[in-house]
Amino acid sequence: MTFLATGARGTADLRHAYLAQVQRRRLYSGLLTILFVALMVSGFQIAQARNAGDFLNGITHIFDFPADIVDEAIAKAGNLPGHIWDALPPLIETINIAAVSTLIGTLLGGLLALASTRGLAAWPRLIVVFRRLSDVLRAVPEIVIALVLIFVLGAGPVPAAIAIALHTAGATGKLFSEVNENADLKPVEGLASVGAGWVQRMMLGVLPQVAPNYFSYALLRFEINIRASAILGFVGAGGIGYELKNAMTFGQGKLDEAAGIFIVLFATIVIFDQLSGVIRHRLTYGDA
Amino acid sequence: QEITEFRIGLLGGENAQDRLANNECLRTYVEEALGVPTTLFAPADYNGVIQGLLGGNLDMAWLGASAYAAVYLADPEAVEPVLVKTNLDGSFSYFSIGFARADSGITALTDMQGRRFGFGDPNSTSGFLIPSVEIPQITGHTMENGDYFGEVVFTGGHEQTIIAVNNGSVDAGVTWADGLGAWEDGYNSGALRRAVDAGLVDMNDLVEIWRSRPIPEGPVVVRSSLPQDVRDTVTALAENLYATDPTCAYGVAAGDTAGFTPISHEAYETIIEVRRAQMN
Amino acid sequence: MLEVRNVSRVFGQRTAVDNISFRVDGAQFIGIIGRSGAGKSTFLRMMNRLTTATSGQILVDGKDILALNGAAARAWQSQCAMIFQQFNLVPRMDVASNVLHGKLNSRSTLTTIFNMWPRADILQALDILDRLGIAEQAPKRAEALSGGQQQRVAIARALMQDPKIILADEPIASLDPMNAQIVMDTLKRINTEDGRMVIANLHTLDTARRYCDRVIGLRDGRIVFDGVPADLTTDAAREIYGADESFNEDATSTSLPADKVAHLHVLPMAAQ
Amino acid sequence: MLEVRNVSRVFGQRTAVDNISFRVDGAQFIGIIGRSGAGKSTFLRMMNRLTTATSGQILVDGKDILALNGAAARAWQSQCAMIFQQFNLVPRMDVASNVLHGKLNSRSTLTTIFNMWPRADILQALDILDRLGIAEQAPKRAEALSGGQQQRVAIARALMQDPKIILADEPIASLDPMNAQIVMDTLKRINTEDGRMVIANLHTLDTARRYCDRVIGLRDGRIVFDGVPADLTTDAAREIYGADESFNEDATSTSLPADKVAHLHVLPMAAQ
Amino acid sequence: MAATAAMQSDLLARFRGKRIRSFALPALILVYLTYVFFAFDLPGLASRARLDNAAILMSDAVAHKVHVTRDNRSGEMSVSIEGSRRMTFAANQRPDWVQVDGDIVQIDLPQGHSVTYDGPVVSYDYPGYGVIRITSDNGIHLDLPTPEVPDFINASSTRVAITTPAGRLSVTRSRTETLRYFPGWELFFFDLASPYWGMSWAQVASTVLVGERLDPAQSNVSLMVSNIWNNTIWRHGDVVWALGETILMAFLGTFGAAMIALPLAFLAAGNFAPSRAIRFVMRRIFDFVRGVDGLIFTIILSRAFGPGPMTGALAILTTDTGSFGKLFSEALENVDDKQIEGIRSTGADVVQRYRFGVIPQVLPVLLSQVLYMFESNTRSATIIGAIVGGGIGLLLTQAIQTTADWEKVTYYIILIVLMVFAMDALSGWLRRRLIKGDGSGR
Ligand SMILES: Nc1ncnc2c1ncn2[C@@H]1O[C@H](COP(=O)(O)OP(=O)(O)OP(=O)(O)O)[C@@H](O)[C@H]1O
Ligand SMILES: Nc1ncnc2c1ncn2[C@@H]1O[C@H](COP(=O)(O)OP(=O)(O)OP(=O)(O)O)[C@@H](O)[C@H]1O
Ligand SMILES: [Mg+2]
Ligand SMILES: [Mg+2]
Repeated sequence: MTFLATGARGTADLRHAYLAQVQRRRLYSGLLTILFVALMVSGFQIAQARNAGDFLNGITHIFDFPADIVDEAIAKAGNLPGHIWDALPPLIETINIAAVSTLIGTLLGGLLALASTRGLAAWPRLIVVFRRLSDVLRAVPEIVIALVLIFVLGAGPVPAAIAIALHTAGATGKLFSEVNENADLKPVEGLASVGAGWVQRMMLGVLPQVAPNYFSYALLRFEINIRASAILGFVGAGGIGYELKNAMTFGQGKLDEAAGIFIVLFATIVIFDQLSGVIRHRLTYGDA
Repeated sequence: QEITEFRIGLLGGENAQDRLANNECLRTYVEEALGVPTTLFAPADYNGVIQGLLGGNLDMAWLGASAYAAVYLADPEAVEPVLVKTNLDGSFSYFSIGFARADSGITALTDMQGRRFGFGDPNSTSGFLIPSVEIPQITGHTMENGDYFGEVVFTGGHEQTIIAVNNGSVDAGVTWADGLGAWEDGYNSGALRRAVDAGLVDMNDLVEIWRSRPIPEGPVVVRSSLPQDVRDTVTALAENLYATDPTCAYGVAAGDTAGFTPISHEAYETIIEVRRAQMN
Repeated sequence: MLEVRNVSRVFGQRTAVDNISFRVDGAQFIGIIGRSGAGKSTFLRMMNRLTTATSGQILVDGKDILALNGAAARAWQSQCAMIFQQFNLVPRMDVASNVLHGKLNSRSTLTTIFNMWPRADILQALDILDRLGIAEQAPKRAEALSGGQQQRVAIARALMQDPKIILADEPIASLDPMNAQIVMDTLKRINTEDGRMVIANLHTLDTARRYCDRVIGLRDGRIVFDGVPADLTTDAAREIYGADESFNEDATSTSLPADKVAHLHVLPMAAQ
Repeated sequence: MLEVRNVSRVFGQRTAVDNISFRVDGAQFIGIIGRSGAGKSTFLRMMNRLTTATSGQILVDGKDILALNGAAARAWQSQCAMIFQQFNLVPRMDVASNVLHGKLNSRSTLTTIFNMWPRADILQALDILDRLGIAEQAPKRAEALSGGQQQRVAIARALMQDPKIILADEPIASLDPMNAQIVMDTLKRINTEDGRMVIANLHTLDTARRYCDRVIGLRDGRIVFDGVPADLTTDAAREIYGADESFNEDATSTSLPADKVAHLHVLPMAAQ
Repeated sequence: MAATAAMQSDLLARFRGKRIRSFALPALILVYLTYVFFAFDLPGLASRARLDNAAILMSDAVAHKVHVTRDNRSGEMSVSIEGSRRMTFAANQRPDWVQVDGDIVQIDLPQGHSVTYDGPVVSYDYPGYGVIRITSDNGIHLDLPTPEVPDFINASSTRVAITTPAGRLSVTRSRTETLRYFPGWELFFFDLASPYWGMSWAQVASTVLVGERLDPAQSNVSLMVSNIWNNTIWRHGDVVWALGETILMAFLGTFGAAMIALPLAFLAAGNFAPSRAIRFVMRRIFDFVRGVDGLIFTIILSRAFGPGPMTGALAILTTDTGSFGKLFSEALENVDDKQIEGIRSTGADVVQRYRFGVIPQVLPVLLSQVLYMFESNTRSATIIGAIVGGGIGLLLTQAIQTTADWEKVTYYIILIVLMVFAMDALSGWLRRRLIKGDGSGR
């Protein structure tokens, strides 16, 4: 090509630098790839070795159990409406667990967030403490708190609600404080200048700004918490998860019941998912 | 036909770590005898072991009678009972014990009308299956909520039932015990005894309100599709365990035992019928 | 009435306000001028207790308001209204509520956060808005208003406080010339009609000359000028702004003729 | 060399390009001008096979490139480089990698997706960047560059393709005047030094006049002007742009003198 | 004044509305909470709550008890930690507060309390109250210094239990047992079989550094490490493995799901899907898989794969494929077409187009989603492990449900929290490293 002759000499350093960079990058990305592949492969082998069943053998039987459920549900299709009807009261309990824990959790989370946001905190010195507190609440799996509380309070919805509420408080505490950090401080200062107290500044200056975001996150949390409360039912915390577990573990003979409960649970999850998705979409894009 | 590994399933009742620890000696013996890597699995509940056996992913397990019935009903070809644990007195049965708090005033099942009753695990023989059949014969009503009992719940396991009764979360519940020894000790073995030993309950606070007919101990089962020589080897090993290593046998059997004796499917036919009757 | 005694404020290494003292008797319109960073905002914020002073006293009717704490400090804030360059309204709330915020200090927390304003307060807010010519905006959200209207809402909030002193921190810096004039006229009216003292930080000399009874010039936190606007010669301005010979007063003027804007906007073109 | 025969493109109801035909011999610099929506982009995109034509033929050295499919069509794309108004680089990748993308068609898929470019290709990319005066930017991410630099990277990518024809769709519409000039000069240099045909959609008449050997005017998808820039009178422009008497050529000019910008910015002042 | 009456009444009406609205929400919440208060039977719960259980839990979490047991039938004595066979002191290891002299056993408790077993007679010396004498020949006979039975004694004709701040004594016909509490976790490093048992840290250090070989087969260090690792009580080796299994489930599940979801997400993204029908079907599949929780997959998969960590990993993988499919396809729908077109105009084929036009754009988004999920999946893996029978979750739930080992529960909880913290930190660090740094756009 005609232009290749130009300027080749003056840029020798540049070339070397760039070629070296390419080499280095290839090396890094090669190493990273090898490391990742090695982790995946060896991880899989360890999991395979420590598992009772074999992967290749199991994959061919993957639909055995679902097939049993479907067979039995079809064979006793007449029972299904009854099972679905019976599943409604525990379903309401599950939804109540989720709703209460979302409500209380987000309220606590809101307070935690206020206490851990610079510029808003009533006690700025304790910000670090409250941040750590949110982290810890977030890190402890719900099942841990739920099981301990079941021991003290007995089985039922309350331990689950408390466990999920605490986890929600931690999670929303972090999210909300991120929202708070983006809040405009000018209105707060405006309110401070008229002699408003801390509560007034927060309720009138901050809350109106952050409320839509809070609400959107709370809805997302509610969606997650419905699942969480269903899961905690598996360890004795009541609700529909408890019914599902009992039917499922009894196995053959009650699989039609399991199918009925499962249909109810699944429909609920999907309905709340879609609903909250629509509302959240409207909150973020709708009235802006 | 060759096997490349041997997998033993352990039923709940103790925490997973202790189960693994108590059966470690058995694992070593089996590994030596078969010459293949042997692993212990401690699923969280009865169902984990049942599914493992049904899926062909466990080769051997010690089941409860009801859990064996569950496997048999789902797939009669899956496993075969070979041994059963015998008590010191030579029997191989135990009891489902109904109990309540002493200060509740409840002394018999007839005092339980309209109150809360607690089962354990749905796959437990003494914690669900047998009482669910025998108790209605006494009360004359089904176990449905509100029919005789105000509410019937599953607590999830024997330990949870004891705590629930002691707490008052349920008014009465059922759990297992060998029925030997004294009530005040929580009998010689069983869930009550363990709770007493752990300092969780004081037997003075509890009363027995019902006792089932003797329930056969669950069988040790092996997977039917294993090669015959493998089955023979492990069966012989378990059968002789008490003679060769009593300490190990104590751990494996979770208490004092006279050893394991051979048993066959026929011993469980009644239980299987009972379980079949529980299916809807 | 107002006496400022040796007030200073230090931020880390930097002395933002350096030992200033002056005295005001009667309801004057005071302008504070000075370069960016001269300490104007810091001084006003100290008066309103938004920033704490490092040392010194500010005596109002003989009482040192810098020594007040807690509820007493907030009570003082309610007597000394502040108007900000960026209005500092609650944008998502309606105009009337924003004005009512002027009464936050004198009403209980619980009633205010549940919108339980006394009927008299609501009517008063509406009257004040009416006086400032924006009564019909009362139900709208504050963010829906133009800058000039928002600043008038801020003034309405200040009036709602029924303050002795109104502090205004560059109240017209974010406004276009027309709105700037409306806002300054309003402040002047309040000053003369109601007899409230106004202290305003101003960016431009011509505004200061036109509206103030007295002008204080700050430079690097110190008072370098204190006198009537008539004394504000170009030399005095040079002293305040620390400008060299090329200082051109027009560059700070708010009443820009069209051709001046052009210069400013054409400049970035040359950059690549 | 290039012959366009009755090429049309219909989008639903709308005929974006309506039966156009023209012929180019030799490595000319062709400008295509026309109003927004006239079909300029659609035509260039059809040439590069980014958009399929509804009917017609485009013959290049006698071969109808509209009839090509699959690998052959891609091979044609590599011979006919395209430059976009928005540069269309991969912003997160470094400049040299972006230039190397010009070789995607001639290197195997497997080696390229792992970024395993031959050393010679890398050196060539650096040389091309050097020729365009941005060699020192080679290791930077494309997004870190200014618009003018990014467009030069896009040209470098085009050169990497070693194309017969370079298509440029409003290459300077997103650039400020200085960068616009650099980019147009570069294209012109490639046109004359390397002897590659350049077809550029242009927004402004003065650019077309200054750089093109031949100008084609489109209106509503039809050719309404085809001639040398000298023929591009105000009347011809009116014909192309469909403007009425008030048409003022300056309004489309890129080289704005300062006083014109001023008008634009002073306007909002009057609004309240 | 001048504001019109219409304006005034309008504004007053508005404020009335606002007032009602600002009360409505709290009122609604209050009504709902009241409903739940009764639906969850909180009044009943308050009476059922066993705060003494909480006290046991708390004290047991930070303390352990030593059982001094006599079998009244055989007369056999044993001193063991937590009454466990595996923690029974050999006769020469017995603590000095238990003195066995033939048939007489003298047990010293704190605060001057003491217990004496003397044949069938057991006496408890409670300073400030007196000596309680229990005879267990045939039936239990209680002999008190006061006429009333104080409430720290729970007595029946078959069993007597005395619970004092200093310890616990229970007597039945078959067994006499005294419990003494000690702070701390027992045998945490060395069990009773270890030669290091009973040594102070200084002694351990000096043994390891300069001491003679305790076991001729290995050095003292490796003996120490292996003693700790194989501690039969705490089983640190198993616990470390369990933690590893939990992280492994999360790792395999998350990254496996990401690799499967990426190609599928193209089919579900509006701008890449070959047809609307395929897109619709893919979306519904993702929704379904996401809706069925990982836990249910756990149960379904445990038939096919049996207990173990791979089953858990596959359960996580399955649900996350749904979540990632949805997230990824949304990210793909937001890609900038200009970049793809730029690549396409050079004559690149489909694979190259995706590789250079799409991947560099979405990779940072995807990576950050995957890493975020990884962190949250370590928490899920704890729960899933509890069901599937693997990992730290199983150990934890079983320890809680069998209620015997609160100190282990505490230990596991601490480990789990540390693990989640560590994963949180790791994923945060990786997010910062991989997404912000590195100009290659890999
Ligand atoms: N919160 C603060 N922390 C640290 N330094 C500050 C703070 N507020 C103000 N300063 C410093 O104090 C000095 C005076 O600032 P001040 O805002 O009072 O100036 P000003 O005259 O109002 O300027 P402007 O015209 O820019 O508003 C400046 O150097 C500023 O950087
Ligand atoms: N993908 C498409 N689908 C439907 N209509 C299209 C599409 N692309 C272009 N059009 C229509 O075809 C017509 C010609 O568009 P084209 O982009 O070629 O015009 P242009 O001359 O490049 O205009 P501009 O100066 O705005 O880029 C326009 O009416 C446009 O709306
Ligand atoms: Mg300022
Ligand atoms: Mg175009």
